[in-house]
Amino acid sequence: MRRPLPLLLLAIGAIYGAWAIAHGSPYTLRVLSVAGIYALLALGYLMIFGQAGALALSSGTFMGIGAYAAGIAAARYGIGFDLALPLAVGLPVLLAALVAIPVLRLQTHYFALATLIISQIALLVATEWVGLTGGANGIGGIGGLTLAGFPIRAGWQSLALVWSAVAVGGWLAARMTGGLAGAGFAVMRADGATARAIGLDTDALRFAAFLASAAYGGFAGALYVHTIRVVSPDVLGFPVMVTCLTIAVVGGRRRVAGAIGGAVLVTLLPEWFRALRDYYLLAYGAILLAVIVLLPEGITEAAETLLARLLRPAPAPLPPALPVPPIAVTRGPLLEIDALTRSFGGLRALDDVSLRLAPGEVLGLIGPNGSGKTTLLNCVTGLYRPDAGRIRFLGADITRLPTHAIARAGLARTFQTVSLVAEMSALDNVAIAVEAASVGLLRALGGTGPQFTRARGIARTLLEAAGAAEVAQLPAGSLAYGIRRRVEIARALALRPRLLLLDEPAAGLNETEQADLAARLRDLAQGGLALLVIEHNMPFLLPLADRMICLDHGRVIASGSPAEIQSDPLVIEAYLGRGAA
Amino acid sequence: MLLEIENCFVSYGQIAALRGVSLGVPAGGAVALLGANGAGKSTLMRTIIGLLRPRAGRIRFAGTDITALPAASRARLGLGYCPEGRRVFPGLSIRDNLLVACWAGRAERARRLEQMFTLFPALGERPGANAWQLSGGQQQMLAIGRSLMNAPRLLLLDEPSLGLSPRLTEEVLGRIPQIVASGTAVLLAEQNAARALSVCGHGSVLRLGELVLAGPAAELAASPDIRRAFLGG
Amino acid sequence: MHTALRAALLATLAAAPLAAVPCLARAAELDIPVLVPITGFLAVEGASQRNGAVLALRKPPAGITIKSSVIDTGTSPEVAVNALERALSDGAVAAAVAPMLGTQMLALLPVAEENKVPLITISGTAAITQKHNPYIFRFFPGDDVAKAAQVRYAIDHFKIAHPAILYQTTAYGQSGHAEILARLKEAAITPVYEDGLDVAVKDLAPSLAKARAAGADSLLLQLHGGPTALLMKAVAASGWKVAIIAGSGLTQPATTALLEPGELAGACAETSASPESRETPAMAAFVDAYRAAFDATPDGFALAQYDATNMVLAAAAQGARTAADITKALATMQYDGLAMRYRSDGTGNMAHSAVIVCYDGASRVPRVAWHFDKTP
Amino acid sequence: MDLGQIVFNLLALGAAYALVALGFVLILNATGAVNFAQGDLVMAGGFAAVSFASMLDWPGVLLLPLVMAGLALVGVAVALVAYLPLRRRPPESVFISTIAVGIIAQNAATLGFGAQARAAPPLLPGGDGPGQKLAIILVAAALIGALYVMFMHTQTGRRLRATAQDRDIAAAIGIRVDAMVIATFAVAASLAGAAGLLLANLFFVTPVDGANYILKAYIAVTIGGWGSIAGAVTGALLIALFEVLWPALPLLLPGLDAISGAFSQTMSTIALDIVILLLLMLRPQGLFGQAARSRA
Repeated sequence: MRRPLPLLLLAIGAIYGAWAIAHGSPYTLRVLSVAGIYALLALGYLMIFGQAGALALSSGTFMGIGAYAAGIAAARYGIGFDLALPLAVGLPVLLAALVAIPVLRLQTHYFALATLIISQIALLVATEWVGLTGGANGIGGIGGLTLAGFPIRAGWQSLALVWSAVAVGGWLAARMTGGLAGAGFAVMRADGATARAIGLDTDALRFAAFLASAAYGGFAGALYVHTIRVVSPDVLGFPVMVTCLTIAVVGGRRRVAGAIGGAVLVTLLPEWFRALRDYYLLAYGAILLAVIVLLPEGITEAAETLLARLLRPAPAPLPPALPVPPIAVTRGPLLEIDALTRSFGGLRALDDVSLRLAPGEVLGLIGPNGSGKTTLLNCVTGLYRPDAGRIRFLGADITRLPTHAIARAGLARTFQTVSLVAEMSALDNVAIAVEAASVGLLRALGGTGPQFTRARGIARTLLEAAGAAEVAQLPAGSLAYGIRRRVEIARALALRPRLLLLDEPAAGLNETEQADLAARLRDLAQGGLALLVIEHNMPFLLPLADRMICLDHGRVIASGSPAEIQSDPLVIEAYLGRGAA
Repeated sequence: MLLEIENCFVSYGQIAALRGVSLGVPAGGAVALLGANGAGKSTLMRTIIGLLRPRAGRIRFAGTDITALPAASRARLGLGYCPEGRRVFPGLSIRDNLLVACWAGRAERARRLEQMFTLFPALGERPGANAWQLSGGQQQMLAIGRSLMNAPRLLLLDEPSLGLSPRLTEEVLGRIPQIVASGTAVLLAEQNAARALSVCGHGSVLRLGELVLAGPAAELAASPDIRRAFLGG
Repeated sequence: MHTALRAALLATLAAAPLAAVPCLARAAELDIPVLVPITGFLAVEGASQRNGAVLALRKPPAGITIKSSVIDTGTSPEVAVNALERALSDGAVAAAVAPMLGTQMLALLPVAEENKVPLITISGTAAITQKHNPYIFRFFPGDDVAKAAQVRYAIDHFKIAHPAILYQTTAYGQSGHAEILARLKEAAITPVYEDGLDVAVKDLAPSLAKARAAGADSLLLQLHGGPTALLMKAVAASGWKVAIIAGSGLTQPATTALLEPGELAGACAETSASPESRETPAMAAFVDAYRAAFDATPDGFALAQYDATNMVLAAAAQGARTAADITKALATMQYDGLAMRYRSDGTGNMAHSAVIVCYDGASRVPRVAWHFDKTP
Repeated sequence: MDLGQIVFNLLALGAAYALVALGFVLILNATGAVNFAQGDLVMAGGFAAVSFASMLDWPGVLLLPLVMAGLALVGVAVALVAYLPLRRRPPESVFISTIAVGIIAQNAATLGFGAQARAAPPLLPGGDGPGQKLAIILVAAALIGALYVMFMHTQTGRRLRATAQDRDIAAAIGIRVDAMVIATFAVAASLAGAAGLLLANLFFVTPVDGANYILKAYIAVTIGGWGSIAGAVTGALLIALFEVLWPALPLLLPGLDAISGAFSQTMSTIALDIVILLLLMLRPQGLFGQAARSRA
């Protein structure tokens, strides 16, 4: 096994669980059951916060809604835990789906605020809709857990049921956060624009993670209400969310083991200090502070680092290289841009830009800083929506297509600043682009091991072709700049594109590296791949480009062969400067 | 020597970035620091200003050992730093970006602000504009202006031409002789070797964290080794 | 950084669960844990509950020793259940002093029933004695008693015809609000204005002005202590001369301490008893003992919990030793406490009397204006 | 209750909230971290005012500098304990460390002062009344104004802002970054202290008040535009608007009586929530937030 920590934790957990069942008082068993319920909540939070990287403040609410659904079903209609589960899980998921439409596109703290506000509304509804929810008092007299009609008694039976659910939930979460999906999440967290540009449907991924968090929350809520046997607005309150966040950060925000370990720790911690009487919460606060200051990346990640230092695990072996599937060659115009216009505030970044690109053609795009070159690239790849104009690719209108769909259609790009995921290996950085279309939580549930292995094989071939084979297993962040450029180009080629957009590919490369890059790009163009290259480096660009276009203030001011462009007075005035003439 | 670096070793975790580099910059002189990307130019710059700590070696500035001083103290001793990638304060106005870097009194601050607007007229056009609204070239000038505001005895310029159009590169590098003439020594890290050597009196070449070549700019520009490595000749 | 320290901390965290929960049972004494909210928004009431219970437990009857510990229940049902389970794990509990928060009581009921342990509480929430749970004993007049006293007094004494109701959107407030509405309906009175206030609501002037504009001749309050004081201040500041008949929140010394005596003038409130009014020598002695012990003035909650705990001790004095004995005794005994005579109505309601206290504007200590007894 | 009085109440409440939000946004700008203990610092300010008042029989206006100075020390302690050790960590770590600080503050207050509500002395001797609220508005406005001038037009303010935007470069131009961060915590905490005194006079203080204030500050700062000072003040006033004006609307516009249910206290909260959601839909970067901070 490459990851000894989960096994170690599993062993500790099993020993402790056996001890608790054999010797623990009902109190111990109950506290551990509650810890298990919070573990399930935290597993859901792991999806949206740890993996998708969105600071959601609604997970507590999903748990509360699940609790109310199960609680009302039990108290009003006598429906037991097991029969009410579909409702308790389905209702939060439904709510999450409804809320996601307006809320999920918001960024960082705006998303956090929106989810917080929704939680506040849910709390108000639960408090005020006395007829349904029992108001602030809540609903009591809810029965204990049942399974297939059999009662599950408090104590070890409940503990076993709850922790079986944690085991299944943890296994599912491990699937959804490992393999292709985990790599997809990592790219998305590092940079959303890059993720979309390599064909990842980040919106779908985020949406699925949000729904998954709601499902886990709802399930935890159903268990909660039949364990505590009362449901009240308390379960919808902000303190539950704070607990959930604390578990995630203290445990380790991206690890399944972190969610579970954090839940156990955060639930038990105040109980351990009970002997301190009036001072126990003070002690809890102090210990919480000490833990976060000493282990800021969370206990599991700290333990992992420690274990890695002790055991020094070997990296996974390289998969056998696989051939890259061929690209169909097409004739006719590849890219047609007509009268493209895009403004930011009052500033026209692109003003009536039109251009054509044929298969195998290399088009150089130059212009002063701020003339709209990158904006043009962003419009073509769907990161920006143009205000007017039309973009056709392979004859199809792609003006309004989402970025990931454009990328999957065969239009790849690189960025001005290399945007690889630093902690992921070069190989996986490329492999994820090979299988970007297969990344999804539902697929992840079925297991993506074979696909990932195949993708790694293809990625190995691509890295070899790009001259970066020897660094395949190193974290991308540790690579020299020039090598990172090569990995990034290999990743773009993993999409098997017909057109490659390069934004200042030679920046930061020395002459030797520039020459090497130019040679590789020329080979690609001869193989039928069209290139659109933004570059300030004229000695690099002039011999490479078949044709050039110069932008200034968002308008095309010159277009023609490299020689024509070089002597164009407008280009000299705006861009090259007198000295270069 | 205004700045003396003796046998400096710097590493990132396990990876050695500088391996025993020694280098000097004379008062009032200009030295071009050449080398491929990853050779250690930026690392050396960051070590001199104090954002990185050497594992071994010493740095002396104007006769004082500054190896253990924090960055803020070094800046106040008379080191000006213009980082790679500009890194202007995006939410501060042009004026505030300049003023914040000056430790002189109010009247002197105002005088230097005017000086910068004379040196870079583009900045004086809209001094209230926020830095993030500026184009790349303007930001580069602002970053240089900022590093000059405390009237440093030595200016560290890290890749000022990165990402600039040929015309802007010319404008920015063209200011360097003026700066040197005003009495500020310059250490210039630059990809564009030919252009860098044309504005500096001396040059030093880094390769894989080691200093491999140093000498007067004219000699280096003519050296076949340099021509092969940097000038495409 | 701190690698050794981190390793040590990790090791401690890993080992700590094994060190949790040692339990040693001792049998030769009466175990009466006190489970009350000492933290959170009900901490004031919880402290009164704790003090009342602790004061009583300090003087057990001859031949009986008391084992007792105070466990914080916070305000969530989960923590309350944990607290009770913990107390039960520590030994043979004879009876438990249980929190006044209704939601927590609802969560504790099934645990008490499973473990056959009587809970003695002062929670006013109606629902807790409607579950036919034989282990619940409530020593504070339920809302059906207290709110009946409040509304009756408002009608008889203040001749209200157009009341406005302001209540808290908490368990306490909603439960009392429903009861007030029911009592008003019996008297064929319709409130002209109602508003539910979150405990965090700061500026009460708009609600007050709307009540006034609606033509209210009186304010019936069901607010916690702090908000009651806030409202009294707002009324005084607005210059509105309106009859105020408040809930027991007003009678807490912590509440009146926030107000000038003048701001209290003319206001009345319901409560179970008003110890600081020193109606009887025994009550005066209780107030003095309480002050000496806790450096605070007791309120109706403290007295009720004191009486409740003493009733358990009285049962023990008569020979009850186990939880079953005490449950039976509480269900059948009659006990004369300081505040009133307690006796179960068959569902666990022990208190059937309430008092109305009124403030004269010169002192923060009210006088008892009326004794109300619910006739069965 | 006429419009003037409502606006008066609104401004008094909004001004106090603005001080809370301002302290929050200062730390946010200086460190990029959310200080979840800001609400508890407000609570601590309230209790500081209560305990100073029990020792010195002074009016609030004289206690104010004492409370602010005392809380500045607390702020320094928070920076040293909960922020500086985590300054190179993801911001969520500081969430939790400041949540822990809040738990400590809340329970220390319960142990030290008991759970019951306390009142801070009025700003001006002579008790309540409109004069009191006017004094609160003036004090808060003066503090906000002074802070704005300090922040935008002094060298210290420039250095604070520069530190907030790029720590390394700030150090490289001579700014002692940690000292600036500690100073920011001190200023932010003393603002919380001022708010605590004002709020504890108007609305009392209890140990559990912190959670409410941090929610208000978080909402105000986010809706105003993450990191914007003007936005924080506007956001705070918006919250006060819905807490004070919305429930009073039927008094101003008698035609609304028919739907008076829509103006209950609960509905005013829901109305604010809906407005916030709509605002976020229309301006996903907040009222004063800038859509782009970079240029192609």
